[in-house]
Amino acid sequence: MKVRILVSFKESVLDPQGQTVKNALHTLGYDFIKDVRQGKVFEVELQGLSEDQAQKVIPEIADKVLANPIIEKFSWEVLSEGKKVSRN
Amino acid sequence: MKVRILVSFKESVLDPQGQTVKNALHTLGYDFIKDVRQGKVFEVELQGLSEDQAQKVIPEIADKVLANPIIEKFSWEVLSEGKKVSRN
Amino acid sequence: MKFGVVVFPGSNCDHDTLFILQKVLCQEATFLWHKDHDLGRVGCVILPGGFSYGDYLRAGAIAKFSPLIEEVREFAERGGLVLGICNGFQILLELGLLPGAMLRNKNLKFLCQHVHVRVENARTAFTHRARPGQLLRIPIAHFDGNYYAPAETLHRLEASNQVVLRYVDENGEATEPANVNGSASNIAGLINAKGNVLGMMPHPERASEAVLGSRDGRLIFESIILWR
Amino acid sequence: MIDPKILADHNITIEEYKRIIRLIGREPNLTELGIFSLMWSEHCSYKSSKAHLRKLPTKAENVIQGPGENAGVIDIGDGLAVVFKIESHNHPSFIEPFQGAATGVGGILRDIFTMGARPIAILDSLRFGPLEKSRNRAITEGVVAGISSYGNSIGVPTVGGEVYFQERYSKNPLVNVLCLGMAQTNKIFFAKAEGAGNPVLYVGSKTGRDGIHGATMASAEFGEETEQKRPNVQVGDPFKEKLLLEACLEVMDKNLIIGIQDMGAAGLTCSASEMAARSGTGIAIDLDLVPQREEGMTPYEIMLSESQERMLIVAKKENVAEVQRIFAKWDLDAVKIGEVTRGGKLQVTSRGQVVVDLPVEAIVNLCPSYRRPARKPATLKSLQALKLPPLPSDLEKVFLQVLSSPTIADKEWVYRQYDHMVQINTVLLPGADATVLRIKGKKKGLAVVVDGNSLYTYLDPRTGGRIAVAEACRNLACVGARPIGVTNCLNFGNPEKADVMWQFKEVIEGIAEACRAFSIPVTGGNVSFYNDTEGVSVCPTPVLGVVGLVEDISQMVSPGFKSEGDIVVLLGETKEELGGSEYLRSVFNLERGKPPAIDLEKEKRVHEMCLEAISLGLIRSAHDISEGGLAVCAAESCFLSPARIGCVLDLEGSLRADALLFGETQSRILVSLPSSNLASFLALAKENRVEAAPVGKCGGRRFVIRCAGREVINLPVETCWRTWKEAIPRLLSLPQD
Ligand SMILES: Nc1ncnc2c1ncn2[C@@H]1O[C@H](COP(=O)(O)OP(=O)(O)O)[C@@H](O)[C@H]1O
Ligand SMILES: [Mg+2]
Repeated sequence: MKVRILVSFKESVLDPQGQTVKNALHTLGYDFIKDVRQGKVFEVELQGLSEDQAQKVIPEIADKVLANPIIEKFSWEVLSEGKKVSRN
Repeated sequence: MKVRILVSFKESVLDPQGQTVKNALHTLGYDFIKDVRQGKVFEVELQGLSEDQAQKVIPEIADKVLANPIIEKFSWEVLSEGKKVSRN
Repeated sequence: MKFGVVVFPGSNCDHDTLFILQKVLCQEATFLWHKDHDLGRVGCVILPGGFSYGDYLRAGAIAKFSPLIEEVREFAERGGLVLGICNGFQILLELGLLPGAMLRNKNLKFLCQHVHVRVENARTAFTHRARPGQLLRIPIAHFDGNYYAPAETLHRLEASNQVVLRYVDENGEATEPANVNGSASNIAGLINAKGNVLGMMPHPERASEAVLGSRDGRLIFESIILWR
Repeated sequence: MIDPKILADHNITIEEYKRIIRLIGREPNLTELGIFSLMWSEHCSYKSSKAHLRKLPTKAENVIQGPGENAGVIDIGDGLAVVFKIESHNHPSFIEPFQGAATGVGGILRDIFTMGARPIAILDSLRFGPLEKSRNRAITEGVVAGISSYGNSIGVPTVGGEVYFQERYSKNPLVNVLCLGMAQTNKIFFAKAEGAGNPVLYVGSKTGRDGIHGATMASAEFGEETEQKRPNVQVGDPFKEKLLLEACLEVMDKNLIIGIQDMGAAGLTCSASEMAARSGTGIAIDLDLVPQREEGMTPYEIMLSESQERMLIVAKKENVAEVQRIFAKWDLDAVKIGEVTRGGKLQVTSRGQVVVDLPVEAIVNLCPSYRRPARKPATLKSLQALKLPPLPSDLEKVFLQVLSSPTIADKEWVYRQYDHMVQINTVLLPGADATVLRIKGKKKGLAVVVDGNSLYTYLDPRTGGRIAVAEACRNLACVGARPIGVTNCLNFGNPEKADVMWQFKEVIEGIAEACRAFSIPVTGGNVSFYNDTEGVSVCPTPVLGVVGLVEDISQMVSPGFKSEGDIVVLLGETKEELGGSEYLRSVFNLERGKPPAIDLEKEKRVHEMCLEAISLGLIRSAHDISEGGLAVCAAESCFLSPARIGCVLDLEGSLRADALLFGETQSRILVSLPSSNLASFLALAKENRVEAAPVGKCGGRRFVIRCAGREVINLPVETCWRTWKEAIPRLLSLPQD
C-alpha cells in the first residue's frame, strides 16, 4: 500500500518560501496567482499493513516524525493501485 | 480555484532525505515502511482563471518554475471546494 | 579586464568578490544590479556566492528570472567570460548554461570547510595559470553542492574535458571520502563546451590572500585577467 | 471588565494592576492591559534583575554606548566602533529547535544593524541534555541546523561558540547567540523618536498572529479555534532579513532617518513606546495602516504580535520619499503608520476609534522593581563537600574517556555547518581559543569569544561568575588580544525562588569583580529567567561574550604546536583542584566539590605575560587550560597543529597524578616556543611574577605524559585525535531510543 502524507505550515504561520515563489510568479506575469503555500510531501510505501492499521499508524508517524505539530499540520491519503488521483 | 502541485525527484535520482526519514522510522520500530520518497507540495490559489486555462498554465508554471526537469517530475490536481481529498 | 559582479537579492559573497578583484588584484570591477538591463562593457561577469532569493524553491531557481540574466545569457552566447561561484554555479545550472543540477549534500548538512580540488583542465580561460593536475586548497560553503547529471551527460563532459575541477584528498586522489558533498565523479567545477562559462562550488575569493590561509584561489582570477 | 482571571492570564499581580490604575488615572482596556503585560514582563522590564545589574561596571573611556540601547558600542579607533550584544532564545528552541534557534539569530542580528552597524560575526553558546537520549539529539541537530540556516543565508559568519552537555538542560536547553557588528563612529543610530510631526514608518514582513504569548491570551475574544491556530514559535525568513539589513544600512548610510528600532519581543508595542520614551515624545499610530498578513486581526493582536523581520523607523519628513525608494529597491515597503507627537503618549487608533491612550513613561519606565528574597541554597554545603575517588589505575583509558566527553570533544560537527568564512575576515578559524577577525585595510584585528562553565557557577556562583570572565579574557590573551568590552547572557531559573535569586546575585557580583579587576566595561546583555521545567531549574548559567583587540594580526598566535623540538612551557601553577572538573563528571559522574579558586590579580598578570610574550614574538603557540585540564590542553595543542605533531611532557609535583593531568586550576596557559627563546621567556615571566616551567617538548607522533617520572600516558596522537574527533558524530548516530 502506498500513502501520501502532506505536511505544511499551519495557516497562521508565515511561509517565506511560498511567499517568495508567489512574488517570483508575479514578476513573471502570472498575476492570477493569489497565494502560494509550500509544504513537504512524503510518499510512503507500506508492507503487510491493512488499511485499518494504516489508519492508526500513519497519523502517529506524521505527528511524531514528519511534522512538528506546533507549527505544522498534515493530511494524508491512500494512493490506491489503479486510481489516478492526479495527472501529469 | 485552488490547485495542488506535487514535485518530487525522478525515480532515477537518489533521494537521501527520503532515505533518512525511512531509516529514522525503522529505528523507531516501524519496520513495515518499505520506502519513503520526499518531495515538495505547492498549494496555489488562482483567481479569475477557468479550469481550462488552468489546464494550460499550471503545467507551464510547474515545468518552468516549480520543478527542475533534470531531476524532478511533477503532478497536479484541482482541489475543488467541497471535495475532501484527504483527511487529518 | 573589467569585471562585473552581479548582485541578486540574497547574494552574500558579492562584497567579498569585489574586494578581492579591486583591492587585492587591483582590477577594475563593479557591481551589476539584477534589475538592470545593462552589463556596462565588462569583460567578465561573475555570479557570486550566497543565497539568491534565500535559496527558496531551489538554490538558484528564482535568480534565473532576473532581468539582468537575459543579458548574461546573451553575453555568454557571444563568448563573454562568465564565472559562477557556488550559488552562481547553481544559477548557471538552473539557467541551462551548464548541464546538470545540484542536489543536497550527501550528508544532508551544510558544509563549510577547506577542500582540495585538482585542476583537470588547465587550458581554460579560468585555469591556464595552473599546472595540469595542480592541487588547490580552497574553502567550500554550501548546502546543495552534490552535482548530478545523467550518465550520458557525464560521459560527454568527461570526453570533452569539461570537468575542470575535481574534489580530491591531500594526495590528489579523487577518493570517496574526499568527495564531501557526494558529487557525481567528484565534480567541483565545470565548463561549457565553448569554454567561456565556468561554474565552481569552491570559493576562490576566500582563498586569495595569505592572511586567509591560502592564495590558491587567485589562480582562477589571474587566469581570467591574463587570458589572451 | 478586567477580572482577576484576566490579570492572572496576563501575569499581572493585583498590586501591579493598582499601580497601573494609579499611573494612568483609570482602568486600562484589554489592549492596554496587554501592553502593560508585555512591557512589564520580566523579559522586557528586568524588574527582578535591575537592582542587581546596576552592580556591573559599565563605564570606560572607549564606551560609546553602554547598556540600555539595542546593543553596546565600543570605540576601536580610526573612526570605527564595534557593536555587540548577546541574547537568549531558550524556550522557543525547546519547542521548535530549528525555527526557535533560527529566529534567535534573526533577532540578535536586528539589534546590531538597527544601530547602523554591519553584522560581521555571530557566536553561539549552547547547552543541551546528554546526547545519549534521542530527544536531546534531535534538539541539538535542530538548533545547530536552525542557526546555520539563518546565519549562512544572511551572510554573516558564525565564527565561534561553545557547547556543553548536562542532564539539567534536557528539558530546558539554552541557546544564546552573540552578534558583533562594525560601524563608523559618526554613523551610529539610536532608537529615537524625535521631532513632533515626523513620520513613523513600518518596514519588513507583514504582521501576523505569531508569537502572541500564550499567557496573555485567554479572554472572551478568542475562541478555542484561534487559540490553537496561534503558535508561539515564529518561522524565520532570513531572506527577508537580508533585504531589510541592506536597505536599513543604506538609509542610515545616507543619513535619511532619525531613529530606528527592530520589532523583536513585544513587537510594535515595545518599539514604539521605547523610542518615544527615550526621546521624551509620543507616538500616534493608526493600526489600519499596519501591513497585515492575516484577516480580522484585533488591535490587541496587532500590538502584541511578535512577527519577525520588522522594523520601525522615524524618518525626517523631507526624506520619506527617498527612504521609500531605497526600500523599494530592495523589494520592501516602507509604510507610514503614524507620527511622532508631543505629550509623551502612545496613542493607537483602529477604524477611527482610539484603542490605546497611555503615557509612554508609565509603560516603559515605571514598572515596579523588585528586590526578591535571596537565600543560599541549603544543599550547597553538601554539594561542595568532596571525597575524591581513588586514583584510577589506567590513566590512559581515563584520558581517552575524558577526550570523548562531548563537552571536551571536537566541535567541528557543529561549526562545519556554519559558514564561518563569508565576509572573508576570519583569520583564525573556529577551533582556537578565540576567533580572530581582520579589519580590512588595517593592521589590527578583533578577537571574540563566548564562555561560561555552569558547573562552576552551580557549585559556587560567585567564583563561577569570576571564572567565566577570567577564562574568556584568558582565551583572548592566548591569541594576542586585549579585552575591550563585555556582554553577558544570564540564564537562570525562577527568580521567585530565593535559591535562584541568591545564585543570580552572587554570579553578578562575581562578574562585576572580575570585570573591575580587568578594567573592562559591560556594555549590555540579557537576562533569561524562568528556565525551569517540572520544578527543576537549570544550573545558573552566565555566558560571557568578550570582544578583544589584536594590535597587529600578523603577530596573532594560535593554539596548535608548530614545530618539532619546540619547548613546551606551562605558565601558572597547578594545585590539587578537582572539584567541579570535567574529569570527575565524565569519569565518575560526580558533579560536586568546590570549583577551582581564582585570584584575579594573578590571572591578570598571566594575561599580561602572555600578551607581552606574543608582542615580542617569543612564542609559537598558546592554549588556555580549562575543562579537562593540562592533559586535554596539551592534546588539543597537538590536534590543532597543522601536522598533528606529538609531544612528551614531564609533570613534576607531589600532587595526585589525576590532579596534575585533569585538574582545572585557573590562570594557566600552555605555550610552545623555540628553545632559543626560552631564556628570554623565563626572564619575562619572572619580571611579571608568573610561574613558568618548561614541561617538555613538541615532536614525534606520540602523545606522552610522565607524572613525577612515571609514564602515565603514551599513545599515538592519531588514536587520541580520533577519539576526540569522532565522539560527537558517534553519539549523534546512536539508534533512536
Ligand atoms: N556552538 C559552537 N559554534 C561554533 N563554534 C563552536 C561551537 N562550540 C565550539 N566551537 C568552537 O570550537 C572550539 C573549541 O570549543 P571549546 O571546546 O569550548 O574550547 P575551549 O575549551 O578552548 O573554550 C572553539 O574555537 C569554539 O569557537
Ligand atoms: Mg570552553
